[in-house]
Amino acid sequence: MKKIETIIRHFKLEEVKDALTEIGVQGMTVSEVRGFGRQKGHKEQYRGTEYTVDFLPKVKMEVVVGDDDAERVIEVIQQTARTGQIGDGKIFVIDLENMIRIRTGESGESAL
Amino acid sequence: MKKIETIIRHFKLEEVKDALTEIGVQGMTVSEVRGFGRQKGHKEQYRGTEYTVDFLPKVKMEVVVGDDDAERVIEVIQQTARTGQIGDGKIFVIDLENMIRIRTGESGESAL
Amino acid sequence: MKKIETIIRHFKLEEVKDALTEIGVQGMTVSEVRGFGRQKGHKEQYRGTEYTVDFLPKVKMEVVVGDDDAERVIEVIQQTARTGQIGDGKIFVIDLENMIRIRTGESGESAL
Amino acid sequence: MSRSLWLAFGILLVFAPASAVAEDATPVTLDDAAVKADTAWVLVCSALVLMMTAPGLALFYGGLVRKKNVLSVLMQCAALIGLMSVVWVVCGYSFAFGKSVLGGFIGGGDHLLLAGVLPEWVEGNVVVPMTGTLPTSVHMVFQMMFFVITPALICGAFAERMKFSAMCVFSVLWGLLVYCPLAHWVWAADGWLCSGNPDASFPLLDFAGGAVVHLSSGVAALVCCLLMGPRVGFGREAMPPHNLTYTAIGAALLWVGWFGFNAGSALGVNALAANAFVTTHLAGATGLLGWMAIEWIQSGRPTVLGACTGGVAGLACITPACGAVSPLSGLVIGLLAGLICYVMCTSVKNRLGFDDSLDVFGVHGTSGVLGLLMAGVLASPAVTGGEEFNGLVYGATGQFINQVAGILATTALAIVGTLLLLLVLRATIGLRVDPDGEREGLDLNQHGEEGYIFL
Amino acid sequence: MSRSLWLAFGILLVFAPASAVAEDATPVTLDDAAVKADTAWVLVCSALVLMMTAPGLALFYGGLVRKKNVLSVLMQCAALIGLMSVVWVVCGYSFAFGKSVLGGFIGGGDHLLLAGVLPEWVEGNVVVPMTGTLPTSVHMVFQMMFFVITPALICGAFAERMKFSAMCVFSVLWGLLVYCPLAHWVWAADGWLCSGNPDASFPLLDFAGGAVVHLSSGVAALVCCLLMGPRVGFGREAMPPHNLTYTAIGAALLWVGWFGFNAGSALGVNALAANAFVTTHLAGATGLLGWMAIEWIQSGRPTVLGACTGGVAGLACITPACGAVSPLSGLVIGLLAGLICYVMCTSVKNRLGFDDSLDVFGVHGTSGVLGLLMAGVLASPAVTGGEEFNGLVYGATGQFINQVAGILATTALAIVGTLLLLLVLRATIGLRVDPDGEREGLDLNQHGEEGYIFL
Amino acid sequence: MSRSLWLAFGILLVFAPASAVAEDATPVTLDDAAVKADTAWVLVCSALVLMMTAPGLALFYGGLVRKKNVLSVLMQCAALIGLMSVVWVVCGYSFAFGKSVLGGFIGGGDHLLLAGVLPEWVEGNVVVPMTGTLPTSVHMVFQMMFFVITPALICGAFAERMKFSAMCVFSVLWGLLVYCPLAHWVWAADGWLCSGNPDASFPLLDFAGGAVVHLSSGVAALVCCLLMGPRVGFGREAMPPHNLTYTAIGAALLWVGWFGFNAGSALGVNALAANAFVTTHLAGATGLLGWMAIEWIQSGRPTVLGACTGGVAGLACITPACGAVSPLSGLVIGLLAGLICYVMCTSVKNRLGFDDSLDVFGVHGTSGVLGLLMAGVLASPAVTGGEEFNGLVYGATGQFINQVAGILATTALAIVGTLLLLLVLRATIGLRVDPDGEREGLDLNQHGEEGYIFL
Ligand SMILES: Nc1ncnc2c1ncn2[C@@H]1O[C@H](COP(=O)(O)OP(=O)(O)O)[C@@H](O)[C@H]1O
Ligand SMILES: Nc1ncnc2c1ncn2[C@@H]1O[C@H](COP(=O)(O)OP(=O)(O)O)[C@@H](O)[C@H]1O
Ligand SMILES: Nc1ncnc2c1ncn2[C@@H]1O[C@H](COP(=O)(O)OP(=O)(O)O)[C@@H](O)[C@H]1O
Repeated sequence: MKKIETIIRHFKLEEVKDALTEIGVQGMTVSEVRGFGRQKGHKEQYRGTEYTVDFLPKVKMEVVVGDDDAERVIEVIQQTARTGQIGDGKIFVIDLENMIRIRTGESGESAL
Repeated sequence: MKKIETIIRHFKLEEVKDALTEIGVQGMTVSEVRGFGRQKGHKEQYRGTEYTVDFLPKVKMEVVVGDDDAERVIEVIQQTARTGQIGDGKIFVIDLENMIRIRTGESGESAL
Repeated sequence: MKKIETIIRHFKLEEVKDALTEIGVQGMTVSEVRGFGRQKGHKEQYRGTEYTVDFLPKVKMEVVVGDDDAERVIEVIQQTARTGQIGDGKIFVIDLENMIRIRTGESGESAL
Repeated sequence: MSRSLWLAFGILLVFAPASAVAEDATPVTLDDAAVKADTAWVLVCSALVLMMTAPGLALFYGGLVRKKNVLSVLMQCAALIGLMSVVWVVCGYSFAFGKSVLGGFIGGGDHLLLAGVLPEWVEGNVVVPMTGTLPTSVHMVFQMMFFVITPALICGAFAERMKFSAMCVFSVLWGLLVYCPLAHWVWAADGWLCSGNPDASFPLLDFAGGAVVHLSSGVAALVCCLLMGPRVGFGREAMPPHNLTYTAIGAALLWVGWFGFNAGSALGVNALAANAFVTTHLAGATGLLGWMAIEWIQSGRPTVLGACTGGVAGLACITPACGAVSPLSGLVIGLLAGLICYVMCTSVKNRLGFDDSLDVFGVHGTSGVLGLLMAGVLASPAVTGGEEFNGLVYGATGQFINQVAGILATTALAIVGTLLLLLVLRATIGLRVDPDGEREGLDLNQHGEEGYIFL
Repeated sequence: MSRSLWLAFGILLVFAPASAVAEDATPVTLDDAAVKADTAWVLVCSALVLMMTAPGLALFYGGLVRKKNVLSVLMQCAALIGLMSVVWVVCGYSFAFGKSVLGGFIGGGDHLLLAGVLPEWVEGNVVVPMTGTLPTSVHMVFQMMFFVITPALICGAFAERMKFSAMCVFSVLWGLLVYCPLAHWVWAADGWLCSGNPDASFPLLDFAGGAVVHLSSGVAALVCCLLMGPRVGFGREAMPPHNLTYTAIGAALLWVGWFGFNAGSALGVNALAANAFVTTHLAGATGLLGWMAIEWIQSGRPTVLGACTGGVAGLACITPACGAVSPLSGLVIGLLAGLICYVMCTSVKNRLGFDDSLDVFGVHGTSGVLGLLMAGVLASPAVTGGEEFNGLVYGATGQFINQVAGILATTALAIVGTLLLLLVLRATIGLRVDPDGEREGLDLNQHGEEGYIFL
Repeated sequence: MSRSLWLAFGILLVFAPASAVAEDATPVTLDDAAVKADTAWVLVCSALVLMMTAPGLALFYGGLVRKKNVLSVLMQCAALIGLMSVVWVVCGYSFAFGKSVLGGFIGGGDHLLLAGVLPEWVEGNVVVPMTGTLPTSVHMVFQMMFFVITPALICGAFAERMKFSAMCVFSVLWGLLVYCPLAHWVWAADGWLCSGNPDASFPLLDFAGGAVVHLSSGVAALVCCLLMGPRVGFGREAMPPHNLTYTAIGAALLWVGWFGFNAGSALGVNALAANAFVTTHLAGATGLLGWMAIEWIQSGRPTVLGACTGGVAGLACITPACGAVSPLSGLVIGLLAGLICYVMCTSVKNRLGFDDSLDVFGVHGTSGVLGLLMAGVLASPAVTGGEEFNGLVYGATGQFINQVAGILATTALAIVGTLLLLLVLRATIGLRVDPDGEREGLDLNQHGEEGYIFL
C-alpha cells in the first residue's frame, strides 16, 4: 500500500475529493497546514507595522491506496488540484508497511 | 523503528493515551484532522439550505516505537480505540529510517 | 528523497525556517500539533477543579529534501531548534518514494 | 400541532381585549415629567435585563461548555426569550400580578392577554393604565424580562445533555407553576410575602428577586441535575470551558445589565434606585475580590473564571438586599457571597459529586439564600425609609424571621414544582439526549449546526 | 485628492455657521423637566441605535460570512459609522429634514453643516434650537444613527465580494440619493408621505423606518446582488456561517438596540414610546418562534440561525407598525414575519437562484413590505391617538391604500437609485474584487489583515 | 495577610458612618422631576462607563495581544473593576472630591467610607445628600467608573509581560497617588485647575478627563514600558493581534460607552450633555476616517485595526473638549487626532523603539495633549455658556495658557508618581513575569487557564 500525502489549495478540496471518490477511493484524511515555498506570502499590517506572512494556509490530504491504484490516484489528484499558478502544492508518496481497520482488526489492503 | 499513525475518535484519545503509557510508550504527538470514509457525515442546515458535511472531526495520533514494540502498540491501540461502530478509524504503520532527539542529539531508538 | 518530520517548540519556528532557507531549502509545510512526552504538562484550574494538561502545543514541520541534503538539514534543525530543556522535540526521517509538483507534473527531486 | 395552535392564537389576538376595562387607570399620566423620567428609566432597565439573558447569560454559559455544545446554550437563551415573553403576555403576567386566587397561591385571570394592561381608546381619548408611576405596560414588560431570565439560569444545570424540546416544555411549565406563584407571593400587591402588602403574613425583603429569581432557579437547578444524572464522561474526562473569553464578556454584560435588574426594580428613578445601583456594583466588586483572593491563597493563582464567578455571586447575592441595605453593607454581602459560593462550588460540590454543569445551584442558589438572610440582618431604615424592616444589627428579629420563612416557602415550591415537572416529562417526552448524541455534541445533534467553522 | 478635500472641509467647519439663525428655536428649553426626560431618553436611544450597527449588525453579519471575510464585514460597518455620520452633518440632515425643495423630492440646504441645529450664543445667552420637545441637535444625532445603519444593512447582499472602495462610494451616494429623499418624504414635516403632515398626499404609517430603512435597503440589496452576480463558487461549494456564536450575539445586541430604534422613534418618552417598546419585543419574540417552529416542523431541528433570523425578521417587520398597532397585534405581525421571511429566504430564494449572501432582501425587504401593510391593517386609535389612521380591521381602507402607495414609491426610488449608482460605479471604479482576491478572502485582499491568528 | 485585612474591613464597614453628617444635603431632592431625569441619565451613563472597561476595553485590548495572553488582559480589567471600586469607596472618592488638604494637593478625609455620601435616617426621614442636581451617591458611582477605567488603560502598555500581582498593587497605588490628586485638581470644587472654581489658578477645560484620564494614563504607560523594557522577542518576532474581531467589537462598545463617559460628565441631562454627545460622536467619526484615509494613502489598504484605533483616538481627543467646543469643531479635532496619533503610533514609535504593546501612549497620551490644547483653541461661548472660556480662535489667549499649564502639571505628576511606584515595586515584589513564563503566555503562567479550548 501507498500513503499519498498531498498539499493543495483550500478551494480545491471538494473537487479533489469528488474526483477521488469517483475513481473508487473510499477514504481519506485531511488537515489544516501552513506551507512555505515558491509562492510568495502576503503582507499584513498592524498599526503601520507591515510584515510578511510566509506560511500560507494549505490543506494536507492523506490517502492510503493499494499499490496498484497509486498511480491512478496520483494522476487524478495532480490534474484536479492544478491551477497552473505557483503554489498548487506537492504530492508525496510513501510506502506503507501495514494498515489496520480499528473496528474489525482487518489488516493490509482489506482494511482499506 | 516504526511510526504508527492512527486515526481515532475524539473521545477515545484519553483512553488510548492511558493505555499506551501503561505499556511503556513515552511519547506521542496528536493533531486535529477531518476524515472521510464509510461513516456517513452529518447534515447541517443554514436558513433552509441543507448540506452534508462529509469530513468528520477525528484525532490523528502519531507514535514512534522500536521495531519490537510495534505489534504490541498496534494491538493496544486497536483494542482501546474500538467501539465497533463504523468510523472507528485506521492504523497506518510506516517504517522510520531514523529519529533524533533535538535536546541531546541522540539518534535511533535511544532517542525514543 | 527524504521526508524530515520535526516536532519543535512554537517560538522556534521562525528561527528554524530562516536557518533552513539559508542552506537552500525551498519549501516546507507546518502544522499545529499537541505533544506528549517527558516534558510535564501544565496544570489548569476551573472553579477549584484542577487538572493536568498532558498534551502541549508544538509545531510539526515537514521538509522534503534530496537524499544528499538530508543530513545537513537534520543537523541544522537539531541545532537551531535546541534550547537544551526537556521538550525540545524530535526529528523523524522517512524515506520518500516519490514526489510530484502539482503545478507542472514534474516528479522526483526536480519537483523539489 | 403547533401549527394549528398558533393559528388559533393569531385569531384570538387580533380580536382580543377591546372589552377589558382598564380598572387601575389613575390620574397619573405620561404628561407628568416625573412619570416620564420613571418610564424612561424603567424602559432602559428593561432593555438592560433583556441584554442579561442574551448576550449576557448566553455568553457566560456558552463559554463554559465544550465547543460542541456552545450553540445549544445560545439556543436555549434565544428560545426562552421567544417562549417566555409570549407566555407572559398570554397568561404569565396575569398569574403573577393579577388579583389573588386559590387562596393567594397565584394571581387570577384579570390580565389574561394583557387585559387592563394596554392603552385603550375611550371616548376619543387614549387612556393609559398605570401601575404606580409607570404605565402598566411598562411594568409588564420589565417584569417579563425576569420571567425570561429565570428559566434561562436553570439551563446551566442541565447544559450539555438535555433535549431542546424537553427544555422548552419544562421552562414554560416551570414558569407558570413555580415562577408565577413566587412572583405573586413576593411582588403582587396582595401577595402573602409582599413587603408592600400591609396584610402580608411574612413581608419579605426581596427587592429584585433573590427568592423569586435566584433561589428558585438555583434550587430547580439542583433538582434537575440530581434527577437527570451527570454528563456522559463526567468525572473521567476533563470538561474545561471551551471559551473563557466568552465567559468573561458574558459576565461583564451581566454586570452591566444587573444595574437594570436591581436598580430598575425600584420601578422608577428614586432614592431606592440610586441605592440599589451603588450597592449592586459594590457587592459585585467584593464578590469578585473575595473569590479571587481565596483562590489566590488556596491555589496560588487567581483565575478569570473565578473572578467572573465571584462577581456574579456578589451580584446575585445583593439582588434581594439592594433595596434594603446600604452600599457599605453591600461590600460585606458581596464579599461573603464570593467566599461562600467558592466553598459551595468547589469543596462542597466535589464532595457531593452531583454534576451541576455550570454551578447554578452553587452560585445562584447559595447567593439567593445568603442574600435573603443578609437583607434580614443588615436592612436599614436609611434605605427602606421605614423602621418596620430593620435588620438584626438594629436589634430587630422580626424581619429576619420573615426572610427565613420566605426562603423555606420558595425552596419548597421550587423543589416540588421542579420535581413534578421533570418526572412527568421524563415519563413522556424524555429529558436527555441519547449518549451518542451527547458525545457528538448538542449543536449538531439537536440543531444541525456547528458553532465555529474555522477551516 | 481626499487630502485636500479634508483640509478644505476643516477650514470651512471651524469658521462655519455663526451666521445661520436658529429659526425654529422655541420657548421649550432644557430647563423643562419633561424636555429633560425626553432628551435623556432619545440620547440613550441614539447610543442604542449606534450599538445596532456595531457591534450588533457587524457581529450578526460577520458571523455569517466565511472566516476569510469576517473583517471585511466589520470594516464596512466601521467605515460607514465614520462616513455616513460626517455626510449627515455636512448635508444629509439638511436634505432629509430641511424644507422641501425640488417639488418635495428632497429637503433643501437650510441645515447644511448643521446650520440652525446647534446652540448659539445670542446676546450673552445660549439659545438651543428645539425640534418638538428635543434639542434639534439631539433629533439630528438620533436620525444620524439611522443614516448609518441603513446602508450597513445593504452590505449583507454583496458581502464577500464587493470592493471596499466601491462600497464606500456607493453607500455615501446611496444615502444622499435614496435615503435622504425617502426620509424627507416620510418623516419631514412637509413630506408628501409624512403622517404628521396634514397636507400629505399619502400619509404613511412608518413609525421607525419600515419603508425608509428596511424596505429601501432590502430592495437595494436585491438590485445589488442581481447586478453584481453571485460569489465565486456559489452553488458549488458550501458557504456556511463561520461563527454562529457571533451571529447570535449580534442578533441579541440588535434586539436590545432595536428598543432604541423603535421606541426612540417616539422622539420622547411617552405613550407611543412605551407601546413601541412592548410591541417591538413581542414581535421579535413571535418572529423567533415562528421561524423556529416552521423549521422544526420542516426539517426536524430548530436552529440557532433560524431563531436569530426569525427574531430579526419580527423586529424589522414591526418597525413601521410599532407606533400604530397594539402589542397583541405585534404578536401576530412578528409571527407572520417569521413565517413569510422563512419562505422567502428558503424556497423562494433557492428557486430564483440569486446570491443575496446574507438574505437582506429576504429578511428586510420582505419584512418591510409586510410590516407596512400590516400597519395599514391593524392600526388602532388606542395607539395612534386618532381615528384617522385606523386599519382595515376597523373597516377603514384609506390607510391601507396609503401604505401601498408608500411601498410602491419606496420600491421605485430604491430600484432606480441603486441601479443608477451601481451602473455608474461598475463603469468607473468597478464593483467587485477580482476572483483570486475573492478566493483569498477580502480580509487579506482588501485590508491586509486576518481575523483570527490562533497559532 | 489579605485574609485578616478583609475581615477587619468587613467589621469596619457594617458599623461605619452613622455618625457622619450629610453637610451638603440641600433642599433639592429626588422628588423633583428634573432631578429624577438627571439622576436617570447619570445612572445610565455610569452603566455605560462600566461597559467601557468590560467588555469594551477588555475586548479591545484582549484582541490585540497574542492568544496566549488574552485572558491576562481580561483578568486585569476584571480585577481592576473589583479593586478600584472598593478603594474608591474606602478613600478614593474622599481624596478626589473631599475638601482640599495638603495645600490643595489632594482631597481630605471627609468622605472616607462614603461618609456624607449616603442617605441617612434623620428623625424618621431619609435625607439624601446632593451634589448639584444629583444624589451624591450617584455622583460618587459615576466618578468611580472613571477611577476604574484609567488604570485599565495603562495595562495596554505592559501587556503580555507584567505580573498580575504587581499590576494590582501598582494600579491601586497609582490610583491614590496620581489619579486622586489629578481628579481633585481638575474636578473638585476647590481644585486649583477646576474650571468651576472661581479661585482656581489655571481653570482648565477638561470636561470628561483629557488630563485626568487620558493624558495621565498615556504618560504613565510610557513610563511603564520604558522602565520595564520590551517583551521577549520584541522586534524579532511578529506579534500580530490574535483576534481583530474582538478588537473591533471592543472598539464599538467603547464608542457606545463613551457617550456615557463624555455626555454623562455634564452630570445631568442638559445642553452640555447634548453637545457632548453629538461632538463626541463626530470626533470619533472623523478620527476613524482620518486614520483610515492616511493608511489608505500610505499603504494602499485601510485596515480594521486602523479604523478602530482612529475612532478611539478621536473619542479620546474630544474627551476634554466636548463640553467646550461645538460639534463642528469636534469634526476637526477628531480628524487631527486620527492623523497625529497615526504618526505617533507608526513612525514616531518605531523610530524610538520602545515597546508600548498596545499604543497607550500613542493613542491616549497623544490624544490627551491634543484634545486639551484644542479645547483651548476652539472653546466657544455657545457651548460653555460664558465668554470667560473662549478659545484662541476667538482671539483669547488666557484659556490656552491654562490648558498648557494643566498639561504640564498632569504630565509632571504622572511621570513622578508612576516612576516612584514602579521603582519601589521593582525593588520589592518585582514587575515582570520570568522569560519562560512570558513565552508560555500569561494565561497559563499567571492564571492557570487557557482562553480557547477548541479541540
Ligand atoms: N520541500 C518541501 N517540503 C515540504 N513541503 C513543501 C516543500 N516544497 C513545497 N512544499 C509545500 O508545497 C506548497 C506549494 O509549494 P510552492 O513552492 O509554493 O509552489 P509549487 O508547488 O507550485 O512550486 C508549499 O506551500 C508547501 O506547503
Ligand atoms: N484510505 C484512507 N486513507 C486515509 N484515511 C482513511 C482512509 N480510509 C479511512 N480513513 C480514515 O479513517 C476514518 C474512519 O474510516 P471509516 O471508513 O469512516 O470507518 P471504518 O474505519 O470504521 O471503516 C476516516 O474518517 C478517515 O479519517
Ligand atoms: N515516541 C514518540 N512518538 C511521537 N512523538 C513523540 C514521541 N516522543 C516524543 N514525541 C514528541 O516530541 C515532543 C517532545 O518530547 P519530550 O519527551 O517532551 O522531550 P524531549 O524531546 O526533550 O525528550 C513531544 O511533545 C511529542 O510531541
